[in-house]
Amino acid sequence: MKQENLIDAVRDSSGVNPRKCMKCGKCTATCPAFEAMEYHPHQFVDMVERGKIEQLMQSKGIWNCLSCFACVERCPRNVKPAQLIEAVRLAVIRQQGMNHLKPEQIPELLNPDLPQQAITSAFRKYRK
Amino acid sequence: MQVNGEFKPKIVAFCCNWCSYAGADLAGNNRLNYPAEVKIIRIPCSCRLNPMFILRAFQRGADGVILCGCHPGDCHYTTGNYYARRRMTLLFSMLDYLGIERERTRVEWVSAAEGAKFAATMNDFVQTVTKLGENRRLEDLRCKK
Amino acid sequence: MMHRIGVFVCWCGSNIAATVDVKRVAEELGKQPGVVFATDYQYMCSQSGQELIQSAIKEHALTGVVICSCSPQMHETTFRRTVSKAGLNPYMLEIANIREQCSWIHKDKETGTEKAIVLGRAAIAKVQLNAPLKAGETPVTKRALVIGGGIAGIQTALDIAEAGYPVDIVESQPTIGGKMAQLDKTFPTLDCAACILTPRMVDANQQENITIYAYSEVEAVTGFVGNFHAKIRRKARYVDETKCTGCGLCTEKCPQKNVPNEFNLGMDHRRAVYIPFAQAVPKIATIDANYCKMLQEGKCGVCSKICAAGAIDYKQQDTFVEQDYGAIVVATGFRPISMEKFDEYAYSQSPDVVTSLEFERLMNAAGPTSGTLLRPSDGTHPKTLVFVQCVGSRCSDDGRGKPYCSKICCMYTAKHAMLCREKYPDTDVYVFYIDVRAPGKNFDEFYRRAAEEYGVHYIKGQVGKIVPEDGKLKVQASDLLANEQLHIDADMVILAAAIEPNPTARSLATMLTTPMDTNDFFTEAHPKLRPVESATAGIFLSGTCQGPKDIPETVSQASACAAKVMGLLHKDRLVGNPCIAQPDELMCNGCSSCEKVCPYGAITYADKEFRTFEGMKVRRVAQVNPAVCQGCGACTVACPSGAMDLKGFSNRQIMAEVDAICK
Amino acid sequence: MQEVKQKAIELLQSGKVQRVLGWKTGEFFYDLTPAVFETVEEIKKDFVFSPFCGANLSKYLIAESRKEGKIAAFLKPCDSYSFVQLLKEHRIVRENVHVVGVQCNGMCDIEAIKAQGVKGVTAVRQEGETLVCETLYGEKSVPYAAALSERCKTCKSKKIVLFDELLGENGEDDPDCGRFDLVSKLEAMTAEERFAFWQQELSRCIRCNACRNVCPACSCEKCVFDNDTLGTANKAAANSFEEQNFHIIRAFHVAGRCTDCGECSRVCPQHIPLHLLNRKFIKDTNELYGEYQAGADLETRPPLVDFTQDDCEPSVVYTRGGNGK
Repeated sequence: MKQENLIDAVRDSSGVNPRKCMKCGKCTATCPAFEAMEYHPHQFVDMVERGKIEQLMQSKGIWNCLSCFACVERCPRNVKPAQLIEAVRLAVIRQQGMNHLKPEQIPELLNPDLPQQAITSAFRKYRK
Repeated sequence: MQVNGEFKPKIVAFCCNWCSYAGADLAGNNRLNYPAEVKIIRIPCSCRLNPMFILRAFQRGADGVILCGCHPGDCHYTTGNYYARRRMTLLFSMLDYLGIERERTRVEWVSAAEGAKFAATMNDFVQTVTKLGENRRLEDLRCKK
Repeated sequence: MMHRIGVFVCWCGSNIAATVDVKRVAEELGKQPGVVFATDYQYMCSQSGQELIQSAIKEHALTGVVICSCSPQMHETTFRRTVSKAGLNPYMLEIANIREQCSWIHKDKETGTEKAIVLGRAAIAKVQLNAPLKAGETPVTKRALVIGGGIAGIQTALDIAEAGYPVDIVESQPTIGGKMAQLDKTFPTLDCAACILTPRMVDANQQENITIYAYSEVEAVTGFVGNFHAKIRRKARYVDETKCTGCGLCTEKCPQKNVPNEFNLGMDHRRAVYIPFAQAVPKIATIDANYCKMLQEGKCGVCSKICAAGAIDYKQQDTFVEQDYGAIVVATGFRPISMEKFDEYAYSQSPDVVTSLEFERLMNAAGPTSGTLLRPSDGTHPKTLVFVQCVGSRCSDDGRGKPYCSKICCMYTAKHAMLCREKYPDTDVYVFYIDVRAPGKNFDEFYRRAAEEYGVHYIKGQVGKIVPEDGKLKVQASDLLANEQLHIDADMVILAAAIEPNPTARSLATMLTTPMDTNDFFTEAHPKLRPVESATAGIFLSGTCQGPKDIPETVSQASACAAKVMGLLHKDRLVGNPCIAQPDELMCNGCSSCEKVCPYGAITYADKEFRTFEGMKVRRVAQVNPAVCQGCGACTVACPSGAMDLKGFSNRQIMAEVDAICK
Repeated sequence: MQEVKQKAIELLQSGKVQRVLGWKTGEFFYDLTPAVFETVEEIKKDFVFSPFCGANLSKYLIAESRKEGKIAAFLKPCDSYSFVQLLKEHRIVRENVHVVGVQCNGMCDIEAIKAQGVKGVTAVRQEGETLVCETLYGEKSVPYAAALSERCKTCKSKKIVLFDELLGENGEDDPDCGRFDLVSKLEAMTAEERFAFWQQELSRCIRCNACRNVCPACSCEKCVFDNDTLGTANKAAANSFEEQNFHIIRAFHVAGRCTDCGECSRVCPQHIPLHLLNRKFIKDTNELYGEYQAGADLETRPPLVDFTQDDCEPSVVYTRGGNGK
């Protein structure tokens, strides 16, 4: 995906306007996964604003966000950093493209022991 | 009006006394050009503009009418332009509904400091109306005589 | 009647004459119906130009004058005076703007001349319909009402009173002084708040032009600029003000000891009968009816027994004062917002998390700890203090905080941190900030001193959360510049709570028909040019009721406000703008549309009797108060029947201009 | 139907009111006109309540409520909206009016019945879903729905907003009545098509002023179009913009006050769909400034004497909707 499309995709799917951020750092201060993330929530917001999405997508730290939503809860500007992180994760998954499940593959993979959720997320990976 | 075979529209510009009329003066102070087809009528506030005045202008042969007032929030009388905004929105929508060219009417907010904006707005408006040509749908034929 | 109109075309040197053929304009306009005289002259605004106009008025018996010249914004007043001196009504003049809106924007002389003729024609068409106008006059009551007795109200009242006008201060609390009385020191000079405030309070009390109605509220206001009428409720103190000497004996003997002391923000207790603080003005005891055993249960009466002056009166009732005023000053002030919604800062969980105003009291010699900084939870000396700025300020619209910057927090936090380090050098003081905003005189120097000389640790980053644990406050924050997370075990945390307008301001605004913004701050008449007047004539704004302010700014605004009030009270009569709305009662439906759009509350209704085909009938008709109407014309368009018209810009006049231009 | 007449008699007899405002037959049985009754005899003789009682009675109360004594008025749902709107504008003396709410099944239009091929009608009665017509050629039936007047086919509300007593049951408003469908259709046309449409319609106007005279909102003490001093008086129709000017201004003056009772179109002798102008304003204000129904209550501020700081700009007109350029 092209760079601009990527920025739009992240902004659209997260519904977040990173420009609302006043860089107070409360999200980072509040983050329980601080040590495990190379880019901290406030930096994350800043990087989305500057369009450094690819750099974020390569970051390992995005997978360490616990989605505890403490940053969303406490942000004074209603920016919702956790939703941005989720949007970047989604962008990574979608980019992997080829590893999506195809609908016709599903029946053979179905296994009574498979948790319901796994099937749902397998579908979620499938992109139109 | 046809001048030497060229169409020159008649434009009436209603300007509020506090912002836009002063903005027009500033355009003059800075010697910014805009067509002479624009004639300004001073009103105390954009909220003084009665839709009847606009229709009257069209009836009498105006080709375009523009209202300029203080920016919303800056009204000298605090709330006048908010009412003007609603009135003009509804009136323009009605004119459009009747099939009258919607580009013949316009509202612009011009502050006393925006001489350049005033001139640019007038240039643009005159150009738009010139393209539309003579107002035939709204004029009252009797007034032509 | 056809007017006899004179047209005067100005060259303005070459300013007009270069692109407008002034001779031709005068000649063409001279042919217009009603025009009996037309001429041109080099400078109409000059002495000789004005004399030319005046002599023409007399010679040709002119009843209307059109001057084609520069913008009316330049010389309308000048020329009104000119024609007026020649015996013409000043409103029988119209100006055609052929300089700013003609000669200066067109290069081609033919074009300029043609346009100037059209503009002149429009002015002639308008002046044909002009009528002599006379501004209405109303007398001014030379007395001001100041609502709110904080530093803003006191300063405004003192300035007005010293200029010789009587002023009444209405204060809802038992004493004047407001929030400043609760402060310890003031930035950036670190002088003690009480030392500078209390003399002003005493001055206000002793100034013979000032009447203080403490423990009182404004109940109703009617009228308009120069002629307000207010009803003031004087709440029952159960103490006779004329007898109480303020000895304070009752406040020591009252057996009801467990009343939360609001002056110390509930951090200690007072009695049911109390004087808020030692320097209270007026120094009169007040019985708190919610806690007094005598008033609640009918038994006790201790205070009454020991009061040598016999001032206690359990049967006292609220009384009312009614008074006329020429001007009203709003000085209702602010309060810190509630911290209850900020759970992450543990304000409700730990007494050691305090707001800055509470911290002021904890540092104050007259406060609950007599000025020794002690942890509220266990009375120990705190070693590590964390200040959190911007709590509830600059928040987006999530209902927890306020969208604006509270303006004073950066500086008082620097002050607190500095005082703390000075008094207790063994403390570690951290200030967590987003930006430090210090744009006042000596402000940045002050803040830098806190960091450089007093070793206050300034850390960029908002605190994330605070957890009380084992007698400590675990502060989790991040240092955004160092890009590291911090965990501090603090003994006390001080929250710089956002400030909001006094909650009574909204109902007051409604009472005064004065506009407010969405945050309930009063809106000034113009953000730059009229900062201390409200949009409602005769209502003035002093202090933080208009927006967050520190003390120096509040005091300067208070004095500015006083100057505006004095300017108003100095006049014996108010001359209004004659270009105001006027209803035609015969056409008025009484439908209230005009009243709804009037920003000044200038329109009222009266039932009047009219002769009809079916005999006399009573109808509701609109009335415009000429002293209040500012002439915007909103009502004229709201009126469906066209009964409401605007003098000087009447429907017919504007339509005549339209016709002349479109001809 | 008898119930209404009975109530009128009862109110007069009990002395509760001195006059009754209702309907009486005009030249034809379907040609009912508003009338004030002062005696029981008059009521017995002339009072009618039938599927042709379309006339909105509220406007007459402006004058009637100012007279001595109390008057009873029978108000249908439509009329009740107009009544409340007039109360809101302080035009009616409330104490002098006893409002009897009467439910309405929709009013019929003789032209609609004729269009069903039924001629020579002398009387009608409703029987459930059918309208039984007595004609010169014997009884004929048409579906009631087919006999309805145009405005009643898209009835906005069966709710009687205000009443002192109620005959029958009160109803609800119907937000899905589809009354704006035609407006939307016009909006979707090109400007040229719209102009042609309105030119066709409005050029038929003969400036008889019937629309103005029947309109409860057009009840000014003096109309701007009758006002010589204002310079707006202009009655003679020419082949020009004059009719449009009149109708635009009229619609603008009632914007935010028009309850959409549809009387203007009902009385127009030239069958100009005038209500489409008013509905355009209602549709616009609903879409741009939030739902507003004039006459639904006494408190809400009408959209034209109200504002919010972030109202849309007038330029919204240039970009809005799918209407072709």
